[in-house]
Amino acid sequence: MDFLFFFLFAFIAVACAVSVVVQKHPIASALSLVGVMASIAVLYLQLGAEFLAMAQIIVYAGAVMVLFIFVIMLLNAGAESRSGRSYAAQLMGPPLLVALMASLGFAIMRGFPGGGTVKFDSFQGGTAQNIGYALFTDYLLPFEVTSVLILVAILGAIVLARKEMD
Amino acid sequence: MQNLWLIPALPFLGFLINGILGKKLPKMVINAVAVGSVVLSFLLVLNIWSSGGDLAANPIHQHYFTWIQSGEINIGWDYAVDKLTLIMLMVVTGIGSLIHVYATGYMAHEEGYYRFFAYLNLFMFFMLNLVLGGNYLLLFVGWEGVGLCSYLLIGFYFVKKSASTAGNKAFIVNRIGDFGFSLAMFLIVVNFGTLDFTKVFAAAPGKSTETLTAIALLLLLGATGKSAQIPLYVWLPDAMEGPTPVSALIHAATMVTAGVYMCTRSAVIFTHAPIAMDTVAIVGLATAVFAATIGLTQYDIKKVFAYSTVSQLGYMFLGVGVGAFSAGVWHLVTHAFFKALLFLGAGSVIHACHHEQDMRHMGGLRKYTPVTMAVLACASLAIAGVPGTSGFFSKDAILTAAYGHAPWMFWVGVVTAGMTAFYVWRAFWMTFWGEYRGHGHPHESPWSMLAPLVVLAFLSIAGGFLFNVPKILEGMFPAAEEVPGESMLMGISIAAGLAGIAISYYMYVVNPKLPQRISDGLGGIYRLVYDKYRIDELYDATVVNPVITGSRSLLWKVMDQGVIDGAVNGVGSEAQLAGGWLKMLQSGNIRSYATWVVLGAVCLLILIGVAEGVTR
Amino acid sequence: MAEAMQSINLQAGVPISWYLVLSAVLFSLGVAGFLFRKSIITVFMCIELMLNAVNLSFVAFANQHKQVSGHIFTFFVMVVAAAEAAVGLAIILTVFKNRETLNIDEINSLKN
Amino acid sequence: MNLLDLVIALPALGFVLALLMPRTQENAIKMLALGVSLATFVLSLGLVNGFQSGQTGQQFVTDNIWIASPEIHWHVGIDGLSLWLVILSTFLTPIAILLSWKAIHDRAKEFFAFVLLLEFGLVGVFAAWDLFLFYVFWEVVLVPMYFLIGIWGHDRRIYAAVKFFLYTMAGSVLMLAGIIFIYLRVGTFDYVQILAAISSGHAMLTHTEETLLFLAFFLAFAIKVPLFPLHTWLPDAHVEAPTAGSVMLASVMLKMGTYGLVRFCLPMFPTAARENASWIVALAIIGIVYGGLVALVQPNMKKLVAYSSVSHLGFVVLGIFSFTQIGLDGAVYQMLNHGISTGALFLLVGFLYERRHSLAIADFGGVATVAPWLSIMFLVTTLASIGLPTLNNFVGEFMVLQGSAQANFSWTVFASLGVIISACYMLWMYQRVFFGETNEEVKHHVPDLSLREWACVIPLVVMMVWMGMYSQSFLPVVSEANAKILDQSKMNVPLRVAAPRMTEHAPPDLSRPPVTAAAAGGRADAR
Repeated sequence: MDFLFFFLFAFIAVACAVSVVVQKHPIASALSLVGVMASIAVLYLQLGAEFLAMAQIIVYAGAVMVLFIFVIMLLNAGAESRSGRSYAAQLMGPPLLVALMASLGFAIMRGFPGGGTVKFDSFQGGTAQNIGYALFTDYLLPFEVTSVLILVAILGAIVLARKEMD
Repeated sequence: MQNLWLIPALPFLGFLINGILGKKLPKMVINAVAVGSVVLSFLLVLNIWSSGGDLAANPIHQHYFTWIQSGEINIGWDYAVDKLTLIMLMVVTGIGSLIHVYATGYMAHEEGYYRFFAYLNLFMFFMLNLVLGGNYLLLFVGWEGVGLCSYLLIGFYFVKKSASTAGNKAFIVNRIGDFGFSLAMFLIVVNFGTLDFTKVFAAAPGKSTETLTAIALLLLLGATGKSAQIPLYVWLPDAMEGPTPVSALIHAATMVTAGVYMCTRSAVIFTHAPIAMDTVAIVGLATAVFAATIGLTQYDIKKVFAYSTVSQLGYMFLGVGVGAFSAGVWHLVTHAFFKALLFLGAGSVIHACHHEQDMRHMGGLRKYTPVTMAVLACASLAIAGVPGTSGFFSKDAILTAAYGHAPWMFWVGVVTAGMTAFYVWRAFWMTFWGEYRGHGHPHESPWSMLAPLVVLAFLSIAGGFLFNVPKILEGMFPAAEEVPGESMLMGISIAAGLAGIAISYYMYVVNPKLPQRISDGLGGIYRLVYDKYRIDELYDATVVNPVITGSRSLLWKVMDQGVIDGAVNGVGSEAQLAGGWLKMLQSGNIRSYATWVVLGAVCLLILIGVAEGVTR
Repeated sequence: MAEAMQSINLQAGVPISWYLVLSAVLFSLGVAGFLFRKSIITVFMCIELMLNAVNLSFVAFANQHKQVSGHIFTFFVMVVAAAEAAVGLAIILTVFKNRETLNIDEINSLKN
Repeated sequence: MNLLDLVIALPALGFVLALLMPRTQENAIKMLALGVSLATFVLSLGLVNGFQSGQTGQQFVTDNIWIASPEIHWHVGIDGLSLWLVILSTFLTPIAILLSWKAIHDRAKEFFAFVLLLEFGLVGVFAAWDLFLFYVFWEVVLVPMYFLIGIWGHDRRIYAAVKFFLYTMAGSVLMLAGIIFIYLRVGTFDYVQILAAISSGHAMLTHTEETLLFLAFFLAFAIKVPLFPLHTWLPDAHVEAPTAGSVMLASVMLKMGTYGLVRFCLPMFPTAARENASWIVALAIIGIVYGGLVALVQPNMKKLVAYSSVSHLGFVVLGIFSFTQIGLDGAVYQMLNHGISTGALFLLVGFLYERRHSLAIADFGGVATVAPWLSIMFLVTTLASIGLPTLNNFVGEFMVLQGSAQANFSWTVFASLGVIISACYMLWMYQRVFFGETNEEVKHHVPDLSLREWACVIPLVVMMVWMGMYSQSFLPVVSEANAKILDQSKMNVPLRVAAPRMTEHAPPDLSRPPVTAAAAGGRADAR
């Protein structure tokens, strides 16, 4: 059952990711990305991260992606033009990608030969309660700093996107 | 007398007041401040003179604060007064007061009146520091300080290029002398561990002759700078660019005698260094003759007196060099009287002739300026060494001592005395006898100028009796050797002086065509002497120009910009070449950059993998 | 690899390394998008994809070690990603306003 | 958080505040910068007040861990050596700000912020007692100066700024390598502990290591000083820099180099310092004479003053490597003197530039007629610079030369030539600029000093007279600190004869038999 689940959503995720990369139109890429995120959210559930799964759906698939789509529509971005080029990326990109994947895979296989296994419900530490407890005890300072970060980000976004810079 | 510091402080206060506020003050106030401060100092000195009877046994020494202190070396701001200092103080403040009074008249119509008196007061401050200082460094303070004031006052008419150049020359030539002086001080500290006069002189007899000779010779280098001796005399004639009271005060009576004072002060060191003593005597004698010959030919009245000053300073050094320190100081005092008078009188003459300094455009002034003529006659008699005048006593004392040391020095001195009498009286005849050859109407000077002249004239005649310096200084220096046949020597020197006067009378009054014929007859030699032996040109050609062109073309252009910068820029261009290749990578394209990042990441991963593989 | 496959007990659950492999694949796809796409928005989305891939590995590790720290990391990454998205999109807007283009190859003022 | 921390922090705070202010509020920014720098100065006077003379070691110490691994401390403190240099920095910053009041028009906000950042770095450099912290401050100083030259400079500013940056970086990278090496060997960046380790023999530096480390540090400092063949960045940087930049560069930044020599090179590497003293002194003396001669022929006032700095700082290096108490005292005093008088020279040259928009000597002439007070102030400064007694430089030069005379009299003979040359170039320049006929340009464009300019000049002139007349206000604490440094630098070296003989012209005895024995002993113990 776990296998089925994993393969199904892993497949969806990879397929959507491929789609993100190959689609010519940004809006299609964006929608594909939503698919990736949703399937990752399911995998989170399987890994026992229920809070994160919900956050993933709400924050990523919801807020962030909506923002993307807004911008795409606002700028009326069409299919990308073919002008411009990067010799470095075109020549070295494909072999590098293969090498990257190979070395990552090698590292994973080498580093986790046996590894543990994941079963649904095998870990229940990812509830909202647990996360909340950790956030407000051990990770209180980073958490608070995060609020500053977000504030700065908001201000930065406002300043940058203002109509006239004076 | 408890407050020695007041003596220099008063002129300094005058300097501050006139210097800062002078522009807005009325002339009366400026005069009162400038003259008043110096006269007050003079009164303070008189007070010491009259009250401090036993200075020989108990010199006054006052310590105010520590100036420099490091390790075991401690240099205080100390003032000390002994007999020698007292004489110098009298000369400086006394003649200083007279010249201040004179200057109020002479400078009355000049621009920058307040500036002039501020500088003059500053000079008094430094000069008093020089003579009051209780250690070499404080003496050096005054020494450099008077050099500064001399620079400022020579360049008083700074719009004139020649004036400011003369000021620079004076300062820089003095600096060369100071180079020697400061090296001497360093040697003194290295060997004695202190600069205090009392301690140094107490310890000096125990030191090796080589050490003391080195110190003495370096001190002498300093003295040749300040007192305009060979080889550093060149600045003094040029210094006549300054206003005449300055020439009188600084470049005749006080500052230039500082070298003599310093050598006398260091008598203990010099007496233990025979070679240095001989050098002093020879330098002095050579300067005396050399300058006197130039003086024979000059037409600028101030230049004549300037070379005369150089020559007379040479006499003083001769006195010091042959061991007759008190005679040297005596001549210093009397020379201060008659040379100040000569300059001030010359100033009066120049004033009368509407700022004409060339004697060929004077003449016949005895009708217009009788008082000036009378006082100048007194001074000229004194400098010629006519019996009874002040110059006679001191010059005779020096020449007698020189005979005791080495007879040839005496004979050279006598010849110089003759020349001195000749050129001073030549100037006198050319100025006051004959017909007036200048422009405009000459007029007598105001009484503010004449009164000091009269006082000085009195001193020039009677100064030898009033200030019997050898008697005052008795016991301070080793007694001069007894010289046999003293009266005969005296007769010879008197004869030389009188002969000089007589010849000049014959050449410039009786037979005025003669000088021209003589100079024509001498031809090239005359030109050479008239051009002051072209020493300035020699220095320019051998020192000044090589240094400047060498610095410019060799050091700056070749060394600095060529070699050093070239080497650095060479490294730079190599780097640029390498940078040119690397620059290709900086395409500005984000995707290219990202590719490089991925390349780096992959390399890292592989490296880590290899490392893992190695460790396993 | 084959040995590893054989040793998997289907009842024991999915091996943790599979999640990691999935994460690696997604990450590489993100890199590929970054390298080959020209639209700045798509490139930006690929960055998000990479972040998600990394998040997945965090959560997988958290499961393996039975610790909540991995979740916290992911949480922070999300926060940062959200902030970054906001600022990044604002920058894209500004760039578009100034340059009238979304093609990153034409936005190369880093040079000169 | 003691007073010293406050003195360091205040300029940094001012820097941040200035950056936060809107750029339109130019006057408010200037007032802020001036206020902050004045407040810093007043606070730093508290350091003088609270400084206990007679205690060895540093005072006003704060020692907190700044970075945990590797362990780097916020370790600051001052002793007699750094006290006056800190004061010099805080004293000159308000003046630098005040003199730029009108001269800086564009990007005023950044300018004044950078000046405050510069002050922060300078005070930090002189106060740091942790090698790494020292290095950080050392580099912090570089940044604002680079921008001051590069943004607000004259025509060739980019060239000058890059040259300045590259020269100083080249040296400081070597120093960083040296610092890291010491860290690896001793295990700490804390200077007090390093000194203790070295003096007790635990550091186990071999002779070659010590020499190489000494050279690494020395090169960094010598470039900053700048010592003779490494000086060519200085004239360019000065000529192109804005007035405030020149003032800070000449007055304080160059002192970082000489300070480093005294603080680090002497106590940490005593043997190497003494062994290499002879050629360093030779370079210093060449610098004295060479700088003077090149200054003599400069057609540009700022360049002239810059080369005169090369000459003056040669004296400082000479004093340091004379290894005598008076020489070292004089060197430190000369650092302060040079800061005051050369700072004033650059300031006054800057005033002339603001009026006439030229630095060429030939464009001036007769300034004394139209601007008498400016000329008088310039004259006083000139005289101070050429070492007239009763003004500050004389005391320093006298002590340095005295110290070198005790070490080796022939050094003094050659170095004293510099004193003559200095009179030549300064007075010649003064004559050409201020004396003579007033030309038309000068007549119309050169007014006398304004009130603001008076406020800049007067403190400097007062200091010149004060330091020249009453050095006892400053010297005793310096002497104490130097005595300690000399003591540290004597380690492993046979004590020289206390009373030097005048006749010997040979270089000081530098043979060092005890060194190897002590080092070997230390090594044996450690194993």
